[in-house]
Amino acid sequence: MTDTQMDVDQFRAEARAWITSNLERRPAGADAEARGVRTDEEIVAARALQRRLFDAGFAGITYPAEYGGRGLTAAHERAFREESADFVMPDFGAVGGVTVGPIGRSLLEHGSPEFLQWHIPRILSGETIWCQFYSEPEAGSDLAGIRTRATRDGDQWLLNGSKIWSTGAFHANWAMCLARTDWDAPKHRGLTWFAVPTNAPGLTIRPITQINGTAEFCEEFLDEVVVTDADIIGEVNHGWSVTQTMLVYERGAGESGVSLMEPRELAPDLVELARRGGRTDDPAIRQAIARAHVADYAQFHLGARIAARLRSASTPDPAVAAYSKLARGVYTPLRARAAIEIGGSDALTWPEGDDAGQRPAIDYLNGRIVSIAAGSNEMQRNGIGERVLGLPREPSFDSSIPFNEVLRKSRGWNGRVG
Amino acid sequence: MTDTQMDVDQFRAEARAWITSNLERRPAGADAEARGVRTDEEIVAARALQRRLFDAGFAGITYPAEYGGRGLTAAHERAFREESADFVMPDFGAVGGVTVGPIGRSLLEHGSPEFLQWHIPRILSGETIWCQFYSEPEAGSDLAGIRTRATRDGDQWLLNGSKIWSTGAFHANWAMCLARTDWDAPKHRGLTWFAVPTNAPGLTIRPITQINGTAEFCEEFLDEVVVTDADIIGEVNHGWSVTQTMLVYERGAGESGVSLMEPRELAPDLVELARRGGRTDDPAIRQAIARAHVADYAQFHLGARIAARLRSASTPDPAVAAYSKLARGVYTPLRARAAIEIGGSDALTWPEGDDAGQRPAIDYLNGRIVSIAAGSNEMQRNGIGERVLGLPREPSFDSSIPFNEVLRKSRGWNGRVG
Amino acid sequence: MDTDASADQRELLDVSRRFMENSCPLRAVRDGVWRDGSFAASYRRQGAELGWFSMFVPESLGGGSISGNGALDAALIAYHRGRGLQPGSFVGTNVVAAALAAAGSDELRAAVLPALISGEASASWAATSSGGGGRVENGVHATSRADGSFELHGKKAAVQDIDPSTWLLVTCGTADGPMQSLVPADAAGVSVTPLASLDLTRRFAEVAFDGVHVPATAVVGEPGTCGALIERQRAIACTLIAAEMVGAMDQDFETTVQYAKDRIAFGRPIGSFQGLKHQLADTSLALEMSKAIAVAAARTVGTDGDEHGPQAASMAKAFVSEAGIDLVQTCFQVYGGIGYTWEHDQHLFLRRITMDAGLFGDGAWHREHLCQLAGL
Amino acid sequence: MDTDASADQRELLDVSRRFMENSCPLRAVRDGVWRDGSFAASYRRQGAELGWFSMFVPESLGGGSISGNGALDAALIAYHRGRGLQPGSFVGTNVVAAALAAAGSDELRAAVLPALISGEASASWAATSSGGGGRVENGVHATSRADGSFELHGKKAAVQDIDPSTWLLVTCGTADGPMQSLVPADAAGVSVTPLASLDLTRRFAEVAFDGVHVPATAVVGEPGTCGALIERQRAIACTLIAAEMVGAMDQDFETTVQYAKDRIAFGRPIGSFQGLKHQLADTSLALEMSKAIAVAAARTVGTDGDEHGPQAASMAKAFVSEAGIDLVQTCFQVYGGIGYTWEHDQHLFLRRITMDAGLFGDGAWHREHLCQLAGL
Repeated sequence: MTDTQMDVDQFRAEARAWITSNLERRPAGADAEARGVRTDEEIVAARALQRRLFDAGFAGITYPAEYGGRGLTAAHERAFREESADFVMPDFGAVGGVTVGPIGRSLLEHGSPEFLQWHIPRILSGETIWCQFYSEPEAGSDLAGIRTRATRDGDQWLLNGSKIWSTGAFHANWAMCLARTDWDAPKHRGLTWFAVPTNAPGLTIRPITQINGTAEFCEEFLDEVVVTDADIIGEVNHGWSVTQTMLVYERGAGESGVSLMEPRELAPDLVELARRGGRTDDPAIRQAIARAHVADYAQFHLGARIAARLRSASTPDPAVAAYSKLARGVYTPLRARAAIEIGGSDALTWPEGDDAGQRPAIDYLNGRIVSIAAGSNEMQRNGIGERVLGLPREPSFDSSIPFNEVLRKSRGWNGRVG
Repeated sequence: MTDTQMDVDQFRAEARAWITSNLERRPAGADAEARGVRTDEEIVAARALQRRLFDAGFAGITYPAEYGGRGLTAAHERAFREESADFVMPDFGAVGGVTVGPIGRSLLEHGSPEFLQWHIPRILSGETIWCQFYSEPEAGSDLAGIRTRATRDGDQWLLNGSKIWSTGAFHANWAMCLARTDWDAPKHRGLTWFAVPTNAPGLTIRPITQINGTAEFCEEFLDEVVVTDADIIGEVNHGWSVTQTMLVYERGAGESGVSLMEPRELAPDLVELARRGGRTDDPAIRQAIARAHVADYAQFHLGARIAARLRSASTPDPAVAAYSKLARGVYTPLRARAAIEIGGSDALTWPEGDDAGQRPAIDYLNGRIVSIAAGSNEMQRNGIGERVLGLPREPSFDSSIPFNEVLRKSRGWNGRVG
Repeated sequence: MDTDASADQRELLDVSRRFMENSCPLRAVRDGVWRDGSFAASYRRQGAELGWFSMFVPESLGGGSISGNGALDAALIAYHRGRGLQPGSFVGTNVVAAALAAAGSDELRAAVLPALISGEASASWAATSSGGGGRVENGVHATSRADGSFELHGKKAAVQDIDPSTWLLVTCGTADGPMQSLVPADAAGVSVTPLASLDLTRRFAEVAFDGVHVPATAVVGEPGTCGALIERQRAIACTLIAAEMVGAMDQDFETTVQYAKDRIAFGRPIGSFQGLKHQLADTSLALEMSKAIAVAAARTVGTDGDEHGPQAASMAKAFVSEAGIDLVQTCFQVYGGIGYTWEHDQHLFLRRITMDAGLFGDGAWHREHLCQLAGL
Repeated sequence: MDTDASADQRELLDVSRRFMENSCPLRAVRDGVWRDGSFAASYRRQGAELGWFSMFVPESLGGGSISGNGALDAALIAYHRGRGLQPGSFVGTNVVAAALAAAGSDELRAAVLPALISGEASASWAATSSGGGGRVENGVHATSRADGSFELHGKKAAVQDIDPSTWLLVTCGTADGPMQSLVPADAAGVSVTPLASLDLTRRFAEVAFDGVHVPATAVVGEPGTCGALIERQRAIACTLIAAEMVGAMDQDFETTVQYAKDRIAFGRPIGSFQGLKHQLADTSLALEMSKAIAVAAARTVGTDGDEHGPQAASMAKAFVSEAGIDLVQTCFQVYGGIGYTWEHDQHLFLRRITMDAGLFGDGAWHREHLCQLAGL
């Protein structure tokens, strides 16, 4: 019996034995945060713990064995997760998910064997953390509008430009960086991905303070940063196909925000907020609570319906997943706004240092992230309109002319075509 | 003292004297309907009464004297209106307003002297009523997308095509008809206006039943309808400048829908509706009533503000008038919907023949007219976006290429430009 | 919503769908053939043969459903009824059949259930009072007599599709709380006055009760103890109306999207303009959410022992009622002038969906109701 | 809203505007210079010299306004204050000055009004209780003593900009209905606990009253007879807050429109896409309506003998509160990621406008209030 066919039950028993004798139990009530920033100390601890998993053969359970993984199936991975649910596991915060999710998967699909032999074991052992140098100040929704340039310099490349919204880059050792290598090709056809060490000379990483006061993301400035052909992921000028892989795993991760249980209890957080202000009798407040609850319920069932539709279709259409994203993008800010209205002055002001008290305000400030990041509401509407409903395309002015020309023309935009 | 300088007070006295000894007092409580259809009998009566005004010199008070008008100022006209407010005046319904408003004014500005000498006295004396053959089944918001064609045939023109939304065409003697005379010119540059007698061979006029069950508008079919050069209004292929004149007067007329009095009483019609159903204590109903009232109040003051802005500006920007139109287009359907919700089953069902009872339903069915007709909400949003806010233009695919080509290209639309 | 159907359900649906398309296509709905008594009776009997009125009645009483979840089966049929703006008392008959099965006396069940299931008779729930809203006991009051019978006085508004053979389930107030009874539409003291309505695809009437005598055997829910029964009836009614609305919405939206593809203005199909495209995308989202919530409500209402039915149904009715009116208004805007013409079908959908949104409680009513169900 | 100003008013406005730009530009607001006591005092005195706190006080009491319509003058200044997110108790001081002028004892007027008008002291209306809403007497209760004095117990929430020199107008409940009194912020039994808030441009505090003694001369509106006075205060507060909001909205919207013109994506400025253009046009309509209704409220509130002031102010507050939040949300969406960065000013506007929307009653509260004012 090979490793890949190894029986899930057997694997589960093996995992349970190792876990119970090697890992600490999680304190009761301590939920692992799915997102957010970790301190340097937490990262050090996570690395050490990750190393122990790696040495025991429980890191990268679905990653190929030749690169230090276990080469098993998603079912094995799930079994391990179930068994380890009550134990302290390595927690790198959001950047950890990025490293083994969209980045690790894209590397596996597009990296050369030499590249993978060097990098993947380091990832799985917790030695290296990765981040994405992807979005730019001038390229957000327009993902292919990248302006960071990579220019040939002998047998090296020089990177120049700036990046933004890199999750947890301050903890990362390496970055996957998208740059334009051909300015005369149309926008999607002159892009290349490079692996860049975050300690490279000429690279500056700076945390971005968000409007909620925290810093989860970074911006970067690349000034003549040197990389080599060995750092190329995929092929020169074919970076867009790597991007496609990456987006599939990013969107997959994005879906995890949807609740897994049918929400049957009337919006408990909002009811609690109304109770605190003594406003449960206010008819307008009651309407707002019920409206939010109905939307929660409808969103849950929309998600379930779309998941079923994707599973059952003979040719699944990923465009319909845009419905879940748009629903979250539309309803999340509305719900956050409703909470502010339900809480009244209790939601607008709170005792200094009262974390629970400031929750509605923080949610309100964060409410639009999901309307903007990873494909804005407008992008989802375009996608639904054109790819689900089959409406005629928007005119596109930048998809088939040289990118150089796009930049020039866009500055002189006057809307005249025919 | 010439007629045009004639003192307003003197004119008012003259008018009052004639009115009191020649016109009937209006029965108390009988408001003249500003819009809508009149019966054939009412039209006959209106013609006779108009003739008496004309003979007495009180028709077309601001129209030039050489064409049968009085050649006086708007102040004289207002004085006459004030004096005659309590008397029975000629009432042709909506088509009467169209005849002496947008049509009469456009004719005066663009018609030849011979044309005007023949037509204007007939209009002012009530002998001829006019309608517009303007919108087409395939040209609504796209006002310059006219496809009715006028082709030269010796020294005549042959009109072929179809028109729609002609207010009260069944009562009209003449129509002002827009047709394309050059298919190789860009869309705005190949149009010509013709005067067409409604009894011309080849012309069919058919009333359109609206969703509220009435018929205020008509559609027309033109099959080789013959007109001559003498019927041309303005110049061949320069119809668009006539259109501009016409639109100014149409929009002016459109403004008359705004109430003249600050609405201080809490939406009386909606309160009455709630009372009838015994629902004045329902908090959601109260919210709906107050919301509608606040919107009424804000709309009134928006209108006043915009009027003041148009009056005071050294270079008045008619684009800001789009705000009033958009406000009506947005709030009218919302208010009609609120009434349905406030009335509940009393608004959804009513005793057969109960005119007051069916009012909310009729208003609901009519609620979107103002969102669509005379420039849809979307057109107003474009206008505000580009001409008030100065946002960059939409790409235009049809403004500078031959209209023939526009039609061909639009069928093969694929959105690819650059 | 057919994607939510099992293979068995799909077969049932296909037959029902073909029946509707053949016997009462949209053209016939528009022409009002269903106002004719013999057409209505024949249409009802044929629907009954397809199982339309047995789904909320247990097999022991002569009913039954394909999937074992009668509410889901009925909702799938309701969806197709909505697509075709089908006439007749589908919702009412099923609600009354469910109520009889749950709480009718043996005599009453024996006398009425077979006729409802076979389509010989129809039924309607006389629930709404002037002004509407969801307080179903308002408008009519019952006084009890010494022999256990009752006398009804008052009026119900907007009662749907009454024929002479129709059974009226009258929910009314008493000194001891709400009660219900089953009354023939032609009973002494009942007078039915047809009403005009916004909806052109169904009939509504005002029903006056002037000392109508109700024997004890005709009681369907005793005074003060029938709260749960009424809640159950409302859940069934709201679930099926929501499903009918979703069908009508789906149909209206499909033709509107097609129009946006075909209609040319400014040298482009109008659906290529983001202004319209984004409106249609938002509407499409609301429609997908409406389908999801309507199916969820049907599943829940039809699952034995699941006590969340009233909540699920109220959520579906609240969401779909608002999404429905939003949708027809957006479709109207996309159609422009052509949608304002009598000949165009859009206004039939506009009217029907708006009417449905107001029946058995609108969005605001159900939101308040949800708070009360949650003990808030 | 300057287009609504007369020549005289414009002159006053220009001076005030320059003062704000010089002494407290947005950068200084962001840095929180206004938290410094001496800056706050100096800023207040300079504003006072420009007539900021005299407009609701008649000339006979040392006040006066340029145009004769003090509310309109104040609203025009408030608009510019909003544009620059200006700090300090402008609304509160004016409300309290108006209340004192209308209903203060001679002693109280003599002691307090000159200080308010000259900017030596500020004032704040302690009106809000936990949970907020517009019922201004909630949270604090007064018991009367034999000598005509009162004792206050309870708490007020979200009281704005309290300095040691601040006078608090406390609206509270009594057995005989609401009453009001003026209390120094440093009076015995008053404790002020600073609160964190969504808004980063002003200070808010919880104020506890623990047996605070109020002499009869400090009463500003006797128990049970000060309903109209409170209504008047609310009208002034809502009018000025609405005007401040409109200023902030106008400023935020202008920079957003500029961004939509400058930002390039997909080879075009993003403002050329109908999806954004139509959102901005709708927002612009709501903004123009907000300006119109705010000016209408100010005109009405400032016109002697016009009894429609409370209604006009409630309408303005209801409309602008919702339009304001809509607007900042739309601007956020247009800005995209950059608007989520601390360095960008957008969040300062988002925070301030959202805060204002909740002060002295949100949209829903004022709509219900309008029904009550109409006797419904």
